[in-house]
Amino acid sequence: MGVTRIRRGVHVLTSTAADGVLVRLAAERAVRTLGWVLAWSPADADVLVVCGTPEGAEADAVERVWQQLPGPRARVRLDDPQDVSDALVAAAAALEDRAAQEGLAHDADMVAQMSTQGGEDMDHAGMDHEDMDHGDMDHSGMNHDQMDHSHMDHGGMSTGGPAGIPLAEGASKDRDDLEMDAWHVVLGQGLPGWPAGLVLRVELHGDVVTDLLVLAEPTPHGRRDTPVQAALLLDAAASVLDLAGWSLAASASRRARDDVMEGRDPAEVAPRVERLARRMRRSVLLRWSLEGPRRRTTGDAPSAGHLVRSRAIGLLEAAGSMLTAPERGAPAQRPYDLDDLPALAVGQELATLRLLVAGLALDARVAADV
Amino acid sequence: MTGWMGIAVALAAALALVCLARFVARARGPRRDPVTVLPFQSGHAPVEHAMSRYHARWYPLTLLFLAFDVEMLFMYPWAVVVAAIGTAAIVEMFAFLGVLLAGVVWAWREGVMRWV
Amino acid sequence: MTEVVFWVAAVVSVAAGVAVFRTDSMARATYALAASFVAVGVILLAFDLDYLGVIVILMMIMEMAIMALFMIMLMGMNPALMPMSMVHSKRTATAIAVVVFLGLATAALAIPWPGRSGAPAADLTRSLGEAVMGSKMLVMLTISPVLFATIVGTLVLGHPRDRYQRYGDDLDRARPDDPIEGGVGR
Amino acid sequence: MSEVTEAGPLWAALAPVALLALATVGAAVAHTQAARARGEAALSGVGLPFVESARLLRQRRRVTVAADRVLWQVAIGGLPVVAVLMAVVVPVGPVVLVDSPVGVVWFNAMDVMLWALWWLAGWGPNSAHSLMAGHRFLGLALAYELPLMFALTSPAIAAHSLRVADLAAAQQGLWFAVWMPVAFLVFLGAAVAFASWGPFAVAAHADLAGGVLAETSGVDRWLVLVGRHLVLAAAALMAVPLFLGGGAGPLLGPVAWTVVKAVVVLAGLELVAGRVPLVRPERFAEVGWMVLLPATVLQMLVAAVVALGGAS
Repeated sequence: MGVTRIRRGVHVLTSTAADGVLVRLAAERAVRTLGWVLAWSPADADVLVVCGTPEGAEADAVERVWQQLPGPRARVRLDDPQDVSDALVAAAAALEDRAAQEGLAHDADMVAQMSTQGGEDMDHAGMDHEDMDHGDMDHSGMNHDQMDHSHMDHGGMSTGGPAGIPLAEGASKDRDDLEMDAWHVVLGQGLPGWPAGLVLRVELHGDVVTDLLVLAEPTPHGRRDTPVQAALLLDAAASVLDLAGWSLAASASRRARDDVMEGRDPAEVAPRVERLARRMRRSVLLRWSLEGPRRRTTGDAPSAGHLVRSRAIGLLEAAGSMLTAPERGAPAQRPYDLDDLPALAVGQELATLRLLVAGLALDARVAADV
Repeated sequence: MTGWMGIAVALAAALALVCLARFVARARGPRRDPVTVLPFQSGHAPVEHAMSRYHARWYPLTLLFLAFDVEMLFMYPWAVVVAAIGTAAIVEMFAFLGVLLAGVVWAWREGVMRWV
Repeated sequence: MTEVVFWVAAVVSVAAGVAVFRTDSMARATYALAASFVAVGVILLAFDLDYLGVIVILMMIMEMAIMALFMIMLMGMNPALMPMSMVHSKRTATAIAVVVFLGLATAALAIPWPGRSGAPAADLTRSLGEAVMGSKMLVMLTISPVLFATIVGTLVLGHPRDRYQRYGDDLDRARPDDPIEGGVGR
Repeated sequence: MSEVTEAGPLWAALAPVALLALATVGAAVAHTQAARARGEAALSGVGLPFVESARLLRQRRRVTVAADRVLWQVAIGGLPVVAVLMAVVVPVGPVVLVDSPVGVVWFNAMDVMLWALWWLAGWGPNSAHSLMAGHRFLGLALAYELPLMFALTSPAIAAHSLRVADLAAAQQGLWFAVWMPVAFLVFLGAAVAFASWGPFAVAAHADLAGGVLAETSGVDRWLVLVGRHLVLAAAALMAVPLFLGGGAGPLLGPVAWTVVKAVVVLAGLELVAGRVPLVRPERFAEVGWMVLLPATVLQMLVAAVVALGGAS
């Protein structure tokens, strides 16, 4: 396929639907072998790879992420891990196609005109936004009094700020008795290390989480067969390591994951995984960075940082033991669950929430363990 | 003043380089004007504008910093003369710093270096 | 050359100072003020006051970066996206400003300033250090308790969690009760 | 006092290009490390800075709704400019662009400029992720800045001067890095921090979707990334006269030695990326104030006592 002529260093953003996790693994492997890079946000991306088939609100969100790529840009949708390499090569070629890129740039300008007209035509833009958000919420099965609350926020839109987006408004008194604005961030696809299908709406005071709302829960899709499950656990461990800033260890975990998916002999991969787990256990800096300076004693309440670290090490250990002794099945234990997130993350920094979510390893969740 | 001429020239040259990069990008890129987008919220419309009364959780630390930082005014000139003046200079400056460090330790006990 | 730099920096300084009051954004107001101070620092550099000029730039950028934070946090309105007025009690302020300006300008022009007698020291930073350690020692000795008092005073007023909240009324908790753990323990 | 000559304005005009060349070496080192971690061949990352530059220079710029475009652009263009200004006081062998009697303080003032620039880069886009990242940088800056100032002061005490060339000259025989290890390490750590790089990359990290880079594309992004490598290069260059004996060394000339030492330090700074986890500001604050600050004060005491011994 003419590997020598393919551009190097293309940045790829992945967006994964519920059924697309395995395709994502294949895509990330292809990205790595092409010498390409995974992007951290749409601004960073040349190519958007949509893995699986997003539906409803998720499809709208993919569309909006796509419109946020600066261009030259290309989008591919993948259902089958087999097609990945060819599709990526085609995308790289599309980046060079001047006429097509000109059209896409024109599209982006049209979209920009529509979405920023709010200043003059506020009600209309406001309605649009509300409709779209509403769509998300219908799909989410979240609880209703909080939906009312978010309605009220949107109700404020007519008095809102520029471009029809409301201004943040005063929170009730915070834990330090000050009264500042509370604001909201939606966390979902396109973020690095984010599980497929999960959408959270976070209320923040500064960067401290004060409330958490699950807008969409992922449907379990992981697979119980051991090599794939082990790869998914390695993938989750890599996400935690990336978010914790230890990117070389994350790369090692991803390479082990890709080797497993390529069908490399598990006995060869397992020692590498175990070595990585050992390095993590021993890293004083990782412990300090995630857990703080104190050694925990048995009476302590579970702290978010401690759970994240033990979970990340647990993910690697579980992957290692699945590779060495596949017959024993998945020993992975989840020390906390999606339902525990509010209790763990409220009052902590947003970064802690990101780590907690990555540690859930939701992409590896199989239907039976819900 | 003469010595600072070099700074002015380097500043101008650096600015020129930044402009050159912009010029190259304009010449090579697909479009000259930037594309306007909504801020990235994972494909959702932003709930609010991000520019808001941001609650920085470490504001007590800024107070400690501002007070301590004034001492640097004295520190640099002192550094130049300490060897010439001798023991007295060392004793005086470290007594000065000692008082401030006592303030820092007190602040630590009050939890000023923690996020509130 | 010095004159050119002076006038350019002076104009920038005043223009940036005006900009502070003409903008609708706390961030812009703060950094306009920072730019104004940087221009003042450049003027000092033009007068061969190397240390003073550089330290003014250093301190003012630092302080403005922190001031921006408080402007954004504590002003009771959106810090950037709504029209706002950066002036208060206009009439009194104008009166004071005009009187002070006229007073200073008159003094500057009317006083028969003496000519320079003798040359400045070769290394001004060194003579500043010698002054601080010698004849102006008292200043330094007073400033250290003042700064200590500033630390204690501002934190008593501004810090929301004192040690009693952290360790309980009898200070007998083994570990402080902090919302987010720190890096050194206790 | 040591003899350095001030290079003319023509050299000052070339300074940004020279620093850019040094920064390119640094970026190549960082890219090579990342590429090898991904499993690519050794040295495959050498060309990546150019590939990445070409990519970003033909990418379209992007602005967000209701962004503060003026301050955003100040931050983006300011990063490379401040990096250059940081480096102008550093003597390269016997020549220096600006032979300022307060060069150390000037360097300090420029590193403080980065407070403003990283914060503004977060403020400008009106985007949640970048705003949080900008604030987080300031939170970290409060913890590293005072130890950095003391680390800069220690060599000045030993050299009885704030002139950078005097600092280099004062290390005949024994480098300051050897007997001021605390100051040296704090300086390197602070350099990584004010470039928002490696374990201190709080302004541009994955956990906030790239932080201040979350909304930046095209030439804007290029300037920020280049600015960051330029800052690292300027800091590495400064480390040479501050702690590593300036141009002193056998065989090669002083210019070559300065460059060699700077490249080694720069490579070290670049290679720290990804090797250790992110140090979060809420953890680091107490370390900066309760560990590094007293440690650098003691370091300064040592420097003062030794300087006094040498003078009498």
